[in-house]
Amino acid sequence: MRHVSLTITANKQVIPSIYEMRLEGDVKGIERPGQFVNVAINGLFLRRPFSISDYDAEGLTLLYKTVGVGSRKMAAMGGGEKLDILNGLGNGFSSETEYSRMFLAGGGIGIAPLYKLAKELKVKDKIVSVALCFNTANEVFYAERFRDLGVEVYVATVDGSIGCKGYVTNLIDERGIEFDYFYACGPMPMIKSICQSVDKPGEVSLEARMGCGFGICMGCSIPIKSGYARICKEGPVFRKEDLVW
Amino acid sequence: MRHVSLTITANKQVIPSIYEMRLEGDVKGIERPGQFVNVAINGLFLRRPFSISDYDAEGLTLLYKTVGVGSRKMAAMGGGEKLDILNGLGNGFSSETEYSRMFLAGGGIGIAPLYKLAKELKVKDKIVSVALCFNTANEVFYAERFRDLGVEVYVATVDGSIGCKGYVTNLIDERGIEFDYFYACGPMPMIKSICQSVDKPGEVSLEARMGCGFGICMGCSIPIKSGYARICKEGPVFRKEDLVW
Amino acid sequence: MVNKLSVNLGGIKLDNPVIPASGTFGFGQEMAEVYDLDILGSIAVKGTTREARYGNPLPRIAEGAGGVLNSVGLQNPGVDKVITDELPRLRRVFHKPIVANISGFSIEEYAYCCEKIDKEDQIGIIEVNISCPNVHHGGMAFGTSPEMAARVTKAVKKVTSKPVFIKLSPNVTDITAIAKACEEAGADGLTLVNTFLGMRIDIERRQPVLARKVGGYSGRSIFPIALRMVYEVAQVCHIPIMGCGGVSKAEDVIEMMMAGATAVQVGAENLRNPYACKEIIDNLPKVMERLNIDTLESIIGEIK
Amino acid sequence: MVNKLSVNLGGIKLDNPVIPASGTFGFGQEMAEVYDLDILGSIAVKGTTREARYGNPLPRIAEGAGGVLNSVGLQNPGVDKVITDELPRLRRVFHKPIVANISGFSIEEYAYCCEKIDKEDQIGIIEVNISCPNVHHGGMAFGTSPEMAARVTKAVKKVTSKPVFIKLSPNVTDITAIAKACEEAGADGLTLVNTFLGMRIDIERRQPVLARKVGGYSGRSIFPIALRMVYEVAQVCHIPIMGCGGVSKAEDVIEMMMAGATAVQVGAENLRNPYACKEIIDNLPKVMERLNIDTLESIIGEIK
Ligand SMILES: Cc1cc2nc3c(=O)[nH]c(=O)nc-3n(C[C@H](O)[C@H](O)[C@H](O)COP(=O)(O)OP(=O)(O)OC[C@H]3O[C@@H](n4cnc5c(N)ncnc54)[C@H](O)[C@@H]3O)c2cc1C
Ligand SMILES: Cc1cc2nc3c(=O)[nH]c(=O)nc-3n(C[C@H](O)[C@H](O)[C@H](O)COP(=O)(O)OP(=O)(O)OC[C@H]3O[C@@H](n4cnc5c(N)ncnc54)[C@H](O)[C@@H]3O)c2cc1C
Ligand SMILES: Cc1cc2nc3c(=O)[nH]c(=O)nc-3n(C[C@H](O)[C@H](O)[C@H](O)COP(=O)(O)O)c2cc1C
Ligand SMILES: Cc1cc2nc3c(=O)[nH]c(=O)nc-3n(C[C@H](O)[C@H](O)[C@H](O)COP(=O)(O)O)c2cc1C
Ligand code: FES
Ligand code: FES
Repeated sequence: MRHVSLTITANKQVIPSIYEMRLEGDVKGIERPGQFVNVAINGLFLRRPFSISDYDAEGLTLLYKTVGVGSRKMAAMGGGEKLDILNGLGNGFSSETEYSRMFLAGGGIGIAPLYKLAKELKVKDKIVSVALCFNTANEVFYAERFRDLGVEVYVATVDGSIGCKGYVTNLIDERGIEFDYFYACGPMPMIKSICQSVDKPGEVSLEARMGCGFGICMGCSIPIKSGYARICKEGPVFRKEDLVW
Repeated sequence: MRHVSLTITANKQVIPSIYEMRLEGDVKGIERPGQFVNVAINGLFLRRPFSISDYDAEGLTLLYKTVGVGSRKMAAMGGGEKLDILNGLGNGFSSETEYSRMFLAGGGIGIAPLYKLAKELKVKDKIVSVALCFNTANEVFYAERFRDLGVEVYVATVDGSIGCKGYVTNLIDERGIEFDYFYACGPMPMIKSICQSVDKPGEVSLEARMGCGFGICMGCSIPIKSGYARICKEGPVFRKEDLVW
Repeated sequence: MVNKLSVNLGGIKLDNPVIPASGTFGFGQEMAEVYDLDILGSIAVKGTTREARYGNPLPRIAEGAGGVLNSVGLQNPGVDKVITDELPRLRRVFHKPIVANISGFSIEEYAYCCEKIDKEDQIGIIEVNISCPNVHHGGMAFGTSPEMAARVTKAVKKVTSKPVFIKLSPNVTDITAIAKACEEAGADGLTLVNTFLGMRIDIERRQPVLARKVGGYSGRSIFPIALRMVYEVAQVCHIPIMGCGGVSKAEDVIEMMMAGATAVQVGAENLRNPYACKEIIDNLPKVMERLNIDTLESIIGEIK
Repeated sequence: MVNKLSVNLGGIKLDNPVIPASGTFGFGQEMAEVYDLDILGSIAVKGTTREARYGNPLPRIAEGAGGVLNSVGLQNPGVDKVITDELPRLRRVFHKPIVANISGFSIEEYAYCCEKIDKEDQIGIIEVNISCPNVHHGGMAFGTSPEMAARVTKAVKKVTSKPVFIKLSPNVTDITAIAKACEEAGADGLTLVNTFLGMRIDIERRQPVLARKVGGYSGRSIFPIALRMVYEVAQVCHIPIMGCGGVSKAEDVIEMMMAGATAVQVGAENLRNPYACKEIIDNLPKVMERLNIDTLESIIGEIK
């Protein structure tokens, strides 16, 4: 964990209620895709956790949805403003795997941490396919961004208004997507169904209301097979085999 | 009372710990010198009351001392920032008097509301003398500003390091200041001594920790001869005869 | 067109559930210059006692991180003057039934004031404050014991036919016990809650900020505790509740109502933002639409 | 050179009065990566029970205007694991006596844990938490009755020779009665206070934010209430007090000490600002200089 003050260099709407914020400054200490930051927002007692959707030597990107008071305040911030951030939190995805065909599934804003992961997997010459799952056509975002990475992109919507109709599991069946290992991030029902219905190994990123985000409050702890784990510290990424349902 | 958002056009140190802030915007509704504003400060629950030290059609001036968290935050504000203000609070000084020789006594930051009052009295062709009272020489401020108004200015310091040594009452005696009517604002002991030792009529501006500043909470109420009075509403200016000690 | 904001508070129909809390709105005169008071559901006027009271010495205001401490101590002109002077003046600027807030130092005093107030048709609800932390003998003492609370309730109910709401103190181990005692003693409703006993010290002057040392703390800071008390009491009592404590925005009103409040009082927020009640009322329809709430009546106590 | 920050807490000499509060600092491991823990006066480690506990279901964190609500429910590995695993690890990064925080569901359990803990020389003070609002049966129930509080105190005192501080709940009508009962039962000190029972409702999902519905509310918001309790108790008890509740800056430490605290715990603030305790300790000398305070010992309880 590093406590830093980063400068907002861009903060733009991707589609209504989804924003992309670029932050620059000292971003040393990010180790893996799938880690997150905890953002202090003026006037709010608790920080707000957001996945790092992308990062390089100069800065990082957050991809966030306006769902409440904090995210709406962030959306209203302008370039040049500074954000007080705890950086490099959580374990992140393990991209050092022996597998070669990787399947990434993101539900809604759960897409965020998969973007840098996809980049990283491409660098490692993996075969990457990505499923982006939404409720309906006008919620779709980032499909082009993923395609630009040179990965196979599938879209699914619950109402079928674009792409495959249904959930990620329907998508896998329908398109006959083949893979050796999966990564998923999104709403709990999606995480659960992919873990339970896919017989391949994989890992998923979980969420919880957090108190601290760095392991001291036990606010985000869940039972796992080997005992208990803090989503903010031992997680947010867990291997499918370790989770209990 | 008017609720307005005013823009800070200047905010400069006068001497260490005394600042002058010019605010511009809709300042209609100020009726008299001696009225005050109640300023909302980010992060603080209660507003902070400050006398209007000067005003014209375009804006108003606050003269304030950094004594705590709110005033320190104000001192750190920059030009262009906006302040949420309740304007035109309190009764203010009555400059419509039949008297001609007016004596204004300010103790420390209590000088603030007297500046516009002196201006106003000059417009009304009164003979104005002003006593500015401090603890010591390096606390003195605004003496030149008053002199520029063409009024007689006296300075007193408790330690005698500049001007007359002692309190306002010593100054009156020593310099043989003659007047028909007085106005005073400053620390309670000063107010009390001037009211009790001067046999001329006059009026004084009082302070209290305020809840609302516009009369609804009874937080600032004091007993006066005729019953009770709210410093924020019936005051802050009271006629000497109305006060009980 | 139906009014989606209206609620029925113990038989009194309110256009909306928003009521400025006693002691934070005077007797309405100052606020009548700020906005049209008739937009309000009702007004809870300043606490009234038998005799005129000045209250406690200054300073009687201090500040906390998200609230104000007050030790005003029930300054008011006494019940007679309230009836002869304040109510007629208020009638000119507010044309709906009001909430009279009655305090006392003995059971007889509560009954005395309520009996007098009972005759005033302007008054829709009598709110009996057994929870003022700012007076010795009486005040909060009545609100911290179920027996005393019940005795005050009974005494008051005997002398008035108006709906009686007992206003409870949060400074108790178990507010449900006191609430139940009031309900059993015949209370028509409850106001939850009054202020929390708090203190601040001026570390520069090395003395308490408040001349009386301690005072009542209220404002945004206390919202989660007040909400919990409304919820707890709503689980065990069947009389309507006016939720009070830290309400500062339309969302808070909805949260209080979901927890079990039929109406919601706004106190300290009026001090920092004179437009607080108006802004809340203006925003309620928008927030309801966003949340798919058709009528406010429908959400009262929906959290079980 | 004399250390102007040092205080004597029930016989334990602390380099400064700043102690992270139980449950907001884990067992120190995570924070050891953030700053050198040896700058702290002491550390109150996470509440420990006889058996390992997971605690309550998620969500168990919610937010208020100036504080956090938690319903963690005493997650801990159990007293044996604490002794075999956590204490040795903590010893590597913190080299001063610590405050062990003990919880229980019966008087026997408190005594059992304290007896075990008593053998650990690393532990300077045993803090007995009779005020956890997040567990059924026990927890806060012991802290809301003077009799029960006294019984726990006596049982614990019997099995340990270490200074015992009883940690009290603020959710009571009269904290002085409980404090006095503990003092009479032999407590060496008191920690004031634990969290306030609070609640939040997610108005979008129309359900309580916390799975357990209610939780303990703490943080800046509660400071004036906690301060009042420290002050009240300091007027009637003669044992040292650790003040706790809403402390977020050096000035708050001084205010708590003037009110009667000998040491001061920092809880929720650590969650939002991992450097909170360090910043407070760094700032204390500056604030003392500004206020002409020579030694912190000299201001303890100076407000009468
Ligand atoms: C490890 C982690 C990574 C995350 N990554 C992202 C991301 O990349 N992009 C993104 O948009 N969001 C992400 N989230 C969720 C994000 O933290 C919440 O949306 C945010 O905290 C809401 O703050 P708010 O003030 O806008 O909402 P609030 O006003 O606090 O609440 C609004 C609504 O959001 C929900 N909510 C609040 N806090 C959380 C939370 N911690 N987790 C889940 N739901 C919550 C509540 O149920 C509530 O109904 C992540 C959460 C975690 C734990
Ligand atoms: C009608 C009126 C007019 C005023 N005019 C001016 C003015 O023109 N210029 C100016 O500098 N100050 C003026 N004051 C005082 C000013 O309101 C306080 O200095 C200010 O509120 C302090 O805020 P703070 O947050 O900086 O201090 P805080 O951190 O709140 O307190 C710091 C110290 O200031 C003192 N203090 C706090 N509030 C008040 C208060 N309301 N009145 C008096 N002392 C207080 C406290 O005793 C405390 O020790 C006026 C006060 C009133 C009531
Ligand atoms: C300045 C002030 C004066 C108050 N006077 C009274 C009163 O006279 N009678 C009463 O029942 N409550 C009184 N209260 C309590 C409020 O009515 C309300 O119960 C309390 O402030 C909690 O609400 P809030 O958090 O919205 O302020 C007063 C509160 C304040 C801040
Ligand atoms: C997340 C969290 C967990 C806590 N766990 C414990 C605990 O295990 N034992 C205990 O005695 N107090 C516990 N507390 C209470 C704190 O130690 C402290 O008494 C309380 O939070 C008030 O201080 P604060 O306002 O500084 O947070 C916990 C508080 C929080 C916020
Ligand atoms: S959020 Fe505090 S331990 Fe995970
Ligand atoms: S400050 Fe509220 S009445 Fe004067």
